[in-house]
Amino acid sequence: MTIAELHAEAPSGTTETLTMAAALNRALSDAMLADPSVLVFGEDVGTLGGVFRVTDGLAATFGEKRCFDTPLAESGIIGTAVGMTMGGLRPVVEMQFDAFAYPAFEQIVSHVAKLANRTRGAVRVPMVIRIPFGGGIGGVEHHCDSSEAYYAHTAGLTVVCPSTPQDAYSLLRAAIEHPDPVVFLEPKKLYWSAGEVDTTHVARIGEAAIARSGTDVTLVTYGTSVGIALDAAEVAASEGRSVQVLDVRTLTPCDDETIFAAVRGTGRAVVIAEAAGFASVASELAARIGEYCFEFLAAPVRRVTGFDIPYAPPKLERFTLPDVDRVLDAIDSLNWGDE
Amino acid sequence: MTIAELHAEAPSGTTETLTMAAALNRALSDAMLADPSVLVFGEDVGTLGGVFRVTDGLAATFGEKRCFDTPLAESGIIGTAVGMTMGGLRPVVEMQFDAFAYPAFEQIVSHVAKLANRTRGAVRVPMVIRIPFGGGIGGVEHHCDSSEAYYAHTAGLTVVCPSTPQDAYSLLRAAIEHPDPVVFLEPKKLYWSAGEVDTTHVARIGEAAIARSGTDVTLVTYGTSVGIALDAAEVAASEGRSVQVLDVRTLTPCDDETIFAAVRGTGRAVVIAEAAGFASVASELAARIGEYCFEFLAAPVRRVTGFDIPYAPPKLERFTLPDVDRVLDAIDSLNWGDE
Amino acid sequence: MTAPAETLLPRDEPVRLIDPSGTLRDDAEYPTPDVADLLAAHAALVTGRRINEQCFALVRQGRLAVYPSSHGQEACQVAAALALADGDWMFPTYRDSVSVITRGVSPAEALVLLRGDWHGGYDPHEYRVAPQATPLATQLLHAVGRAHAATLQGEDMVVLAMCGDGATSEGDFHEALNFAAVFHLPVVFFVQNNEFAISVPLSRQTAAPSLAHKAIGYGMPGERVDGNDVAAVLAVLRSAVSRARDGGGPTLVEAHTYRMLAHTNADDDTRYRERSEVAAWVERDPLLRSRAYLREVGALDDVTEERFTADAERVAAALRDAMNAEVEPDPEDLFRFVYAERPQHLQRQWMGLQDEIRRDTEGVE
Amino acid sequence: MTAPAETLLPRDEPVRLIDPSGTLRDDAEYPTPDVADLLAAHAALVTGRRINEQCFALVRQGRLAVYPSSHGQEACQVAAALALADGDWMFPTYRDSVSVITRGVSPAEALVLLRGDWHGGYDPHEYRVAPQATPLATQLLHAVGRAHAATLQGEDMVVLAMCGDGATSEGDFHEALNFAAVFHLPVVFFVQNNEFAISVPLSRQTAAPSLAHKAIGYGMPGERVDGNDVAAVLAVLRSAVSRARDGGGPTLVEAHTYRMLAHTNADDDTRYRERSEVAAWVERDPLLRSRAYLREVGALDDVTEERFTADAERVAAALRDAMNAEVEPDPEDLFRFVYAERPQHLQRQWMGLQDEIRRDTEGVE
Ligand SMILES: Cc1ncc(C[n+]2csc(CCOP(=O)(O)OP(=O)(O)O)c2C)c(N)n1
Ligand SMILES: Cc1ncc(C[n+]2csc(CCOP(=O)(O)OP(=O)(O)O)c2C)c(N)n1
Ligand SMILES: [Mg+2]
Ligand SMILES: [Mg+2]
Repeated sequence: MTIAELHAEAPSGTTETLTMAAALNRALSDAMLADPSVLVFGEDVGTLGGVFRVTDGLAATFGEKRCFDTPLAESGIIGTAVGMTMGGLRPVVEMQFDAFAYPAFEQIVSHVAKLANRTRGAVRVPMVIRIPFGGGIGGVEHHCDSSEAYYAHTAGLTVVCPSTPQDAYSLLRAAIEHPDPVVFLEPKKLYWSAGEVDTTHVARIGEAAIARSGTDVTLVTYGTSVGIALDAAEVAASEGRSVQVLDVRTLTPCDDETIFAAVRGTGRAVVIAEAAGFASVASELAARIGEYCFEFLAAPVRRVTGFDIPYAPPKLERFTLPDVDRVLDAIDSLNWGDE
Repeated sequence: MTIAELHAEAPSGTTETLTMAAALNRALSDAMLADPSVLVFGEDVGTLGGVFRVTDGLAATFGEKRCFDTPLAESGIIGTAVGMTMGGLRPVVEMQFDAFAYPAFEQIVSHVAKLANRTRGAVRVPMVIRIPFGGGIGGVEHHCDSSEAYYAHTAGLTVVCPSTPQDAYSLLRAAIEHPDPVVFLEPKKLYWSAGEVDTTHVARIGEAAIARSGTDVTLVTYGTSVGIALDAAEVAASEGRSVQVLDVRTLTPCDDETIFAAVRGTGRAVVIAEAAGFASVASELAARIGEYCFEFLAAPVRRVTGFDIPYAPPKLERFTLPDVDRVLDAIDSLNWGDE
Repeated sequence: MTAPAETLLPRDEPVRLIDPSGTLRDDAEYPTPDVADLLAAHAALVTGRRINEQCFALVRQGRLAVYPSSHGQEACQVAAALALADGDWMFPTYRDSVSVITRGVSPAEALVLLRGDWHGGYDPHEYRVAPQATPLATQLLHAVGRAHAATLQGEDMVVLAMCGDGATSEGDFHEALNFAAVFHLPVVFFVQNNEFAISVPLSRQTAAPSLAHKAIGYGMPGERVDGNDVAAVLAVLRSAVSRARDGGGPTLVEAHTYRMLAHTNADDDTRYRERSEVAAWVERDPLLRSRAYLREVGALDDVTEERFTADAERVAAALRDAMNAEVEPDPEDLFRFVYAERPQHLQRQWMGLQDEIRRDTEGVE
Repeated sequence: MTAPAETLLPRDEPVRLIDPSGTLRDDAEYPTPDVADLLAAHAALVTGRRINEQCFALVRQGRLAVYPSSHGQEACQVAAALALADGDWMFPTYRDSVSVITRGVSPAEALVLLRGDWHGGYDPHEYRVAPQATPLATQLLHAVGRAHAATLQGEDMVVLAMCGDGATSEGDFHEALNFAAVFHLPVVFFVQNNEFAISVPLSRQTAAPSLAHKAIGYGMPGERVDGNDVAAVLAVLRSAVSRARDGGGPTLVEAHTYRMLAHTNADDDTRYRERSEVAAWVERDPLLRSRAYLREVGALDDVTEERFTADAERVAAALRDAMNAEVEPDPEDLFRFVYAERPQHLQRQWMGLQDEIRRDTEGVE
């Protein structure tokens, strides 16, 4: 049953409070129920249920053939997943942490992203690469990279990043049904954040969302930073500034229409992301907005991003993560004139 | 002998006409002469002298211990080079083609880039990773990727790209003497381009160059696209437009001062690069210019980049590569008003 | 932790059934393929050689962008295709065009990549032949994944995963063999050890007694075979394929052969190897050996030879025609297959390009 | 292609010198280390165990961010350090803190990473100990490169490259062993097979007769050793180290041991293994065995034992003090070491941060 069918059948509006990790787990399990070609594998995703428990119970429910552990080799996981798609399966694989996906980079960039194009569409690669990513959890080195730029730059990949349990559920379902490979970035810090989830809700990949309306300035962001943007908007509101928050959700292909319409409406933009800023998704968003909304801009597009340094050790990470103050500073700098 | 010392001693101004490949070869050989800790290894760089002959003659001249072939394994090449730097050596390694560096991504991103930072500077990694990159040579898949964004986004790496034989020589010498790891991108298409080379000329990493002066618009670019920018500038001049061409040369850390001064001077900018545009170095340059030169800009910063597609097959590559017409179109679009 | 170690080790000498003079040497473990099979194999060898020669010529004429020839390796090329059943899969490399064609892909489709029209020219699902892989060893993992899918879904299928000696040094080689062994998958890994990786000799790839000695480290059997003896290669591959089909898991087969030409037309092998070394392999030519044997047992007469040659000529002629035909690739293809559905930004880029093309053709500035 | 294959294979059973009851069993190939050495090793075991216990406690108290304990693997930890000469290098993993400390790094420096103050706390050159590696198997290549540099420069040096059983599945493991063998480098690869990679058992990492059987595929000798027998581990490592030092090239040593605790404090091993399985290993504890032997030969009396315990207590106390000390890391460090010279843009970012910090501390909005 596709989610569209589910949607048609199920009584909508029945929601439940779930953490993001639980929502993802539910999405996996619903997808596996709906489609026998979906399978889950990776490191520790079987009996253990994943180091973040996102695959908890899947092996027990669906058996060893549908959810299993592999030898410890990321290139092997991604490379064999590619071969499985050639056999009609839809693998959903987990890279244990962001930085541990790098050994699979060759497979992701040269095969996952390009195989459909190479074969003129004869071989599609409907797989999902789940990557717990980003910091803010006190993790030691290699456990907190924001690696989205590497994937977003790679043509052929679709890169998705939810910021709410609802989106986590709906976007993961959509990613699994997607005909193309999806890099699904899960903000680790949000795994334990809870929210209402309607499992009949259908999300479309490629659609940004207005997380808060506002008229003076648009905060363009995704993942963990959405919450920061919303908090900043709240503070700004108390100071009389109406701040719009746009959750990009699909980093690439990105929803230019929604983004440009939003920024043209407010005339000011701040792009917020946790990753190092240089040659990043934030750069792209800023450059695109700068190019396509130029005549509407009352101020330069500002970026609030991670510093251009290797991710900080636990004791120092609070200095690097974008926070409300930094966002407010950026907003303040946007040529407000004498108001 | 360092190049600074060479410079002090040698009669300067003695130039020679060399292709870029020959200039790189000379730089390697001069560096190996000057510093016994410099060594060269990779795939086919020994007896064969490299598939582009950049290492031609080094094994014969310096012996098997200074220039040799390794087993065919890119992660192995980069990873062992890291270990060699811990033993006081300065490896200059070759990745045979751009896309064949991806298997080494983990080593480059998690170790080459981060080891110095990890050890509070106790272990520096003075290695050079030479990567023949980019297209325009009729190469089949995987032989024409413009992969600079992956490296430029990675804090800790220094990414350099020459556009002339002189810069190829001087920047490679500087890269080899550099205390930090340098990803040295060699535009394959320019290997056979010839130019004057003064081997006493010292270049500094981190300095952009004004390749042509002009007052109406700045073309910000690097590598193969510099030539296209210069050609476009020539055509534009004949149409009465004074076009400045800025060769970034060091992609990261980038020379903000020179770039911003140039664009502030002309008030208009076009960023040109062959790589796919999304979340690329061109995005960064455009975003930076947009942010720091906003008040000076008479028009949006335009980008002329590769399409967001896997690199084209030989028979179609002419459609994807930035060319003079595309640059002129971009210039024409820059709100020239009624002049 | 079950198989007795010894049974996983290859023999000290490569399996050989027909010696260079064409004489048969029976082998207790590997039955010689019957004459009809060897006759069919010989026909394929003749065609394979002709394809190699034709492609070499086409590169000189500028009709192919590049050609990595399997000249001298045709016994491996042909046996790889003939060892498989229709429902099996083959995962070849850039050098395995003759295998791909022997498996049934038309030369015109097979050579699209090397001609430069597109990154691949045939539908992998139609022929059960993966795209010819360029990034070394990466396709071995795809092969293992395909076999895993087959096992999970109960498909009767064996997967042949091909690579060169150089590729065995890559990490993906290791991960592929390990996954295959751990999941006990129906994969035959077929390494054509032609002694060179571009200019780098085998001694720089390994210090092991043989490449087949790597098998035991994964818990699968390894075997060595004389790669210029089509009967032996066929026998050893068939044995491995049938073990895989019967649930016996993966095997690593190393064929000892030699790359007679430079790596590709772009390479100059006089820079790194002696002519005498190459010359020594001429007499070990796989076609000579197969022919001598079939002649000796009376299975090959002049008429049949002429027919094989004529068949090969026809293939070559069709190949020539296909490569000489002017194909004008469509620039919109650049945007058609990147995603299943074309996203906004690619459509915008295509419209821009279309505009440029229109202006160019109209001569408008 | 020289070494006779058989000599490269490990034994069928791991080398063991002292059996679980503390009885010595002489081995023709591996001489038992003398009693003085084993006494020193036992002291290190006692301290090592104490460090593991102390760190476990410190995690609970929130003083360490995470601790991957080598509890139960101390024989391997200690022998790894004791097998090396001062001029040698060690390349450890995140689990090898006890090795690092046994080698001479102070606990306070060694634990900076796991405390979360910085990514590493000691100067690798000072101790000839590489940073403890997190990305699996990647450090093996660094180790090989360091050994290659030593060979090229004529340094008298052996490099010990450490990893776990899970890490042997990574491509970098393969590339490292292969480079070491091809260049005949003085490296000893030391795999602590503790039967688990987080939750994944050894059977999911390999189908080989043993991990040491991988050695022959690279052309190096492989050996298996009882990882809970400090005498055996020391003897086998010493033999490999001295072969490496004498120009005999690399060796792969697999120690059979067991991870007694969860992967780290963040892990819950009741989800994937039976308590009875863990319990069965208690009696194979490396400390019990070493103690029984030394007691039996009369080398260890109550007084010495008390001294060892007291020494261990002192190390633990120093460790506690260091971890309890309030260190306020300096945010400017974030920008200090990324490049040798701080670039403009990092200086700009630091100035921005400084400004924020100033405003925060001044309470100014
Ligand atoms: C990952 C990767 N690295 C480097 C290359 C460049 N390259 C192409 S073929 C080749 C040699 C391969 O040798 P081998 O595996 O023995 O196959 P053969 O060409 O002899 O058939 C190299 C280095 C590549 N294609 N892929
Ligand atoms: C490249 C990489 N992938 C995944 C991880 C996550 N991870 C950390 S430890 C571990 C298990 C390692 O097992 P093993 O090599 O047996 O060592 P042990 O922890 O048992 O000492 C995993 C999967 C990692 N650190 N690096
Ligand atoms: Mg070869
Ligand atoms: Mg383990």
